[in-house]
Amino acid sequence: MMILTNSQQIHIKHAWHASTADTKELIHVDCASHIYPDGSQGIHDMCFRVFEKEIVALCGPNGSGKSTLIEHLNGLLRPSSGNVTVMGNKLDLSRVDIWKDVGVVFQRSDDQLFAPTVLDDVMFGPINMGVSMEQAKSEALGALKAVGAENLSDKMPGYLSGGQKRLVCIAGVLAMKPRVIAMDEPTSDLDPLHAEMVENIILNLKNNHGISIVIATHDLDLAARISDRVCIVKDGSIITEGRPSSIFYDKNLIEMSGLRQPKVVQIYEGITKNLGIVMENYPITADELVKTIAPMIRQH
Amino acid sequence: MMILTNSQQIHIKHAWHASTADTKELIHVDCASHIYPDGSQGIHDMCFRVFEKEIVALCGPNGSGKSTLIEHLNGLLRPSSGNVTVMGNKLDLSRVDIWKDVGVVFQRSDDQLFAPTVLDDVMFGPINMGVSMEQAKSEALGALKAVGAENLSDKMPGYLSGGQKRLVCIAGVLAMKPRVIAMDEPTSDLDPLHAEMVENIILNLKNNHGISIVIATHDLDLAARISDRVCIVKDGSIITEGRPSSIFYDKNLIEMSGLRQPKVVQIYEGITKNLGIVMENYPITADELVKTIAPMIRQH
Amino acid sequence: MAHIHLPDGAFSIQWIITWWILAVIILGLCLYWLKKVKKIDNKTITLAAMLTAASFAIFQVNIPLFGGVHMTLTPLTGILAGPVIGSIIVLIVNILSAAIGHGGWGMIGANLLVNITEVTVAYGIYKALSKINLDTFSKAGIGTIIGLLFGNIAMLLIILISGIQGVNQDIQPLLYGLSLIAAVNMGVAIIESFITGYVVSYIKRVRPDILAEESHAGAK
Amino acid sequence: MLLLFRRKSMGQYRMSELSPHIPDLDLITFYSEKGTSLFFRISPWTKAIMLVLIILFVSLDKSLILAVCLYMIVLVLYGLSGLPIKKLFQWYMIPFLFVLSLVLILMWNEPGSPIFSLSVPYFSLTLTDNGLLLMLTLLFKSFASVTYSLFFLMTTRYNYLSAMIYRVFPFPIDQIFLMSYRFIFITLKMVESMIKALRSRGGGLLKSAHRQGKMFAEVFALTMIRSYDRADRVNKAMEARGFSGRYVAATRIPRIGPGEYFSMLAVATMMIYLIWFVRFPF
Ligand SMILES: Nc1ncnc2c1ncn2[C@@H]1O[C@H](COP(=O)(O)OP(=O)(O)OP(=O)(O)O)[C@@H](O)[C@H]1O
Ligand SMILES: Nc1ncnc2c1ncn2[C@@H]1O[C@H](COP(=O)(O)OP(=O)(O)OP(=O)(O)O)[C@@H](O)[C@H]1O
Ligand SMILES: [Mg+2]
Ligand SMILES: [Mg+2]
Repeated sequence: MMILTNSQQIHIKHAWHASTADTKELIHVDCASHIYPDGSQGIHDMCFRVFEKEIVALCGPNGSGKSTLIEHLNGLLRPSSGNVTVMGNKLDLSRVDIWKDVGVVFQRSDDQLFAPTVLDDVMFGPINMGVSMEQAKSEALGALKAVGAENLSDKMPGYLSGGQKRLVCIAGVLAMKPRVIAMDEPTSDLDPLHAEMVENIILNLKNNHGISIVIATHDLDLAARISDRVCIVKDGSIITEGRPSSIFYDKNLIEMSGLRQPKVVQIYEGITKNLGIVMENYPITADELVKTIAPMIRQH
Repeated sequence: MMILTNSQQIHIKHAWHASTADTKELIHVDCASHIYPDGSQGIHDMCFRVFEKEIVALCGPNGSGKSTLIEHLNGLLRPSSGNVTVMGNKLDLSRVDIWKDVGVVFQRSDDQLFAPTVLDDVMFGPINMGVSMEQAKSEALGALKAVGAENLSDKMPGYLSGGQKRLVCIAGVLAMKPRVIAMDEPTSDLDPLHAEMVENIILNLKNNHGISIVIATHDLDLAARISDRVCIVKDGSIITEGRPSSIFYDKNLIEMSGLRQPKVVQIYEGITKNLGIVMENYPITADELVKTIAPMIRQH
Repeated sequence: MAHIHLPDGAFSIQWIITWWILAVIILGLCLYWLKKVKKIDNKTITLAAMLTAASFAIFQVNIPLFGGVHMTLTPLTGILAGPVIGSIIVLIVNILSAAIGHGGWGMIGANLLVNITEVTVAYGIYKALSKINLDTFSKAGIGTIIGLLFGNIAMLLIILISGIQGVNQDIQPLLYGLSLIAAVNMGVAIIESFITGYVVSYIKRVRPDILAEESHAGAK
Repeated sequence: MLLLFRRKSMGQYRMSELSPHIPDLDLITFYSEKGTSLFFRISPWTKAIMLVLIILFVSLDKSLILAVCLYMIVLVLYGLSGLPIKKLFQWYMIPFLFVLSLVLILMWNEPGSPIFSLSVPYFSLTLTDNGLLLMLTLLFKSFASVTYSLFFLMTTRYNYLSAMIYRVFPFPIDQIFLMSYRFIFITLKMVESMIKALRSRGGGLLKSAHRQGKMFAEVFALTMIRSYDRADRVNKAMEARGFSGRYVAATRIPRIGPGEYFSMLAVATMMIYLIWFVRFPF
């Protein structure tokens, strides 16, 4: 089977949903739409859920509504219609402390760092939560340590490199000990080394701290490597979701959404097509591809 | 041979230089250093040349000096020591019209678009060159057409998508008909579709307009796909240069520079290592990889 | 900050024209100075434009103190850009504000006189205090509060001289009313001077080059 | 600036915007770029001259009736152009407070027949018919001018506005004005995202005045510093394309048509007649 047909796609999606029905739902965006003041539509009939201890990737082209969705997750934007439920509580105007449960790392690090020193900036969240100065400081230092940036604490945020800024932003959110962290394009603008660092931090947050992570990205290779679930966003709604291995092999779907398949998938499809053979595995990371191809060469 | 040793690397680099000695040199940066007012070092003993009709990629980690070098190419920054020669003329304070020969597309499109409408913005360069209003307009429209953005001409730059903004920036530079265009991170922030569009425009500029292109990027996959020559920038100087196929297979060099090999190379190296076989080809694009691997499977 | 919060129609036509003419004369002097004394360069223009945009944007921020405060930080503009460029900046900010209904078009002349007073006094005091050994926070804070005080006085004078169209009461109750407004304004001025002091000392700490460059670029 | 005594309930606290009562430049530009009705096609110069006429009228007029009529006409113009009425009423908030902040104090003790009286020891306040009239007249005049002003902005394309600025103002004011107009959009976005980032970590709620003040001061300082850096980069980008001092706005502004001249003349005559030759009861 070269390409999953659409009906198969839907089948996979449903199968996936069933399997996670028993895990706890942390965020539920239910048919939310958001119209910006100038009339442009940010999201439209968006349904999206975040479960416990998972990494979800939102993938979609420029302007598809990824950032708009992320800002709904912690109440920065309110839906024009539809509902957002966080930790079982419906998000309405009386509920203003969702920021304690859901942290957001924005697309531009610069916009997020405003305090005179890194430590001040990271302490900002804990202080707003009402803890004492000492405790805020120790929590901030702990968060900086978790991202490997404890040596930066006295620096001025403006003078850090792009990668370091991103780390400090993550620490600032981490210090508030949220249940969910949403990151908007966490690796754009970063060189491969820094990107890898951020990638490892994300995996570590999930595995060792039990935090659920939502990332918005148009780097499908990144999504393929780290996410448990991929949602394809187009024109303000999620048009399909599922495991990376099933989503990314649906070439029609991906290209119709204005994206391109991850490199690994392109290569694997290229090879099987070239040889006229049937795909058996669906590798999505470089490692998996190597493990799939090498035996094929040996076998023959 | 798994990995090229350093001495072999240098050998390749020299060989390459000899082969291009007969093509015309457009820009020559000769041992230039630049110290920013706050004392931080942008580039240091940087030697760099641009020849006729080629695509050169500057690859290096965050803060390595790529943008600083690019701003030297058209005289926006002057070296603290060393020389820059453009079109055979040494760049000194009396010479102020290099901008006609060398266009720069900046890292942030927003910094470059300041006029009220797209057309005004693209006309800005030609008007400064002293042509009449009508001619400026027709040149601007021509440039917009070349990047496939002629339908945007009446729009306000602030309301364009990220990808559209980038296209308009390129048109703005193109309208001045420069000999060399330098682009700083041309595809960061763009979705795969827009990135592909920009990539095709770059190739088209070289092939159909004979323009030399310098791109600064940390996306080594991009560099591998489109460049004729790759320069690895580290700590303000170019530590090595050569054809993509030779540079990107030098794993030590790439990792030492704070980068990661392109996906294709990682996969190919992974496969050969896994099988314990010797590399014969050095594929650097997905296509080349497929063409290298497929016969191996068939052959066996 | 001490804008004359009067809509179109509050002053009679003679006074609108009078204040406009005065403001235009002062602006003319600024332009003359820019042309003859300090040749204006691209960088200054871009910078002035950016400061204009920044003041306008800052005005849009609602600070949730005492129910909500908006600031134009006019004295800060003066301290950063100097009185000449500062005057041009407040002109543009006033026009933009009038365009979206914050203050009448006719009031721009009078408002300009008030704002130019603020810009100039704040800058002058800030510079004067540089001679004595004082920290940046206090210099900017004191400059701001005095600048705003003079601005307020200018505002009271202008209103007293022009009179409000249709108001027929004696000067005394009018004075009471205006003093009340001035008192409220000065209350906000105290907040503003703390904020300005903090902003300037922050800039001094993080980017001293901005202050250094501005002070000689804008010196009159 | 002015104290805005807004209700502190979160219900009013619209998080998506900086403040719902301040006209949103994006929205204004959206209408001015997309509109197609008749008023979008009138020469921008005509609309500008009409603005001057209206300001003159409002300054000369002493009658409430005339002020209300003018306001009604302008409101109808605004509505006919398909501009958002609900928004307009939200935007009246600040002009309304401007009028109130002064007139609320001045309208008392006006000579005239008392309507309502309040007396506390050492102090007595009397609202007279003239006092009330004073407030209403000012309010309607103010709304008329604000509404027309927004109508002008929202029916005139951005490139015409910029070409007009270029014609009207002397160098270097025109250059600073034109550039700042473009920068405002960028700066607003930047400030908005900073405020968003603050809120996402629990800032922006009422805490101690000191902390609150400090936090906003930090945001303002950063706005200034970023603006400075951005100015540097924009300037570089302009120089890279040969900028040598003057930016030229290329758009041609539509001329004033004969019909438009005639209408303006008619309006002016009408105004003179109404102001100087007709007596209104109030
Ligand atoms: N502040 C805003 N005002 C008006 N429209 C907006 C605003 N922000 C976003 N939009 C519009 O909403 C839509 C979704 O934008 P959004 O930023 O959520 O997309 P995105 O998927 O994050 O894109 P990107 O990959 O470029 O970051 C777009 O059409 C955009 O133009
Ligand atoms: N305006 C400036 N003032 C002071 N230092 C600067 C300035 N611009 C760059 N630098 C410094 O110069 C060095 C080179 O920076 P540059 O921007 O050229 O790197 P880059 O390779 O373009 O990085 P990136 O990939 O993040 O864009 C860095 O150490 C940086 O901190
Ligand atoms: Mg986004
Ligand atoms: Mg750079």
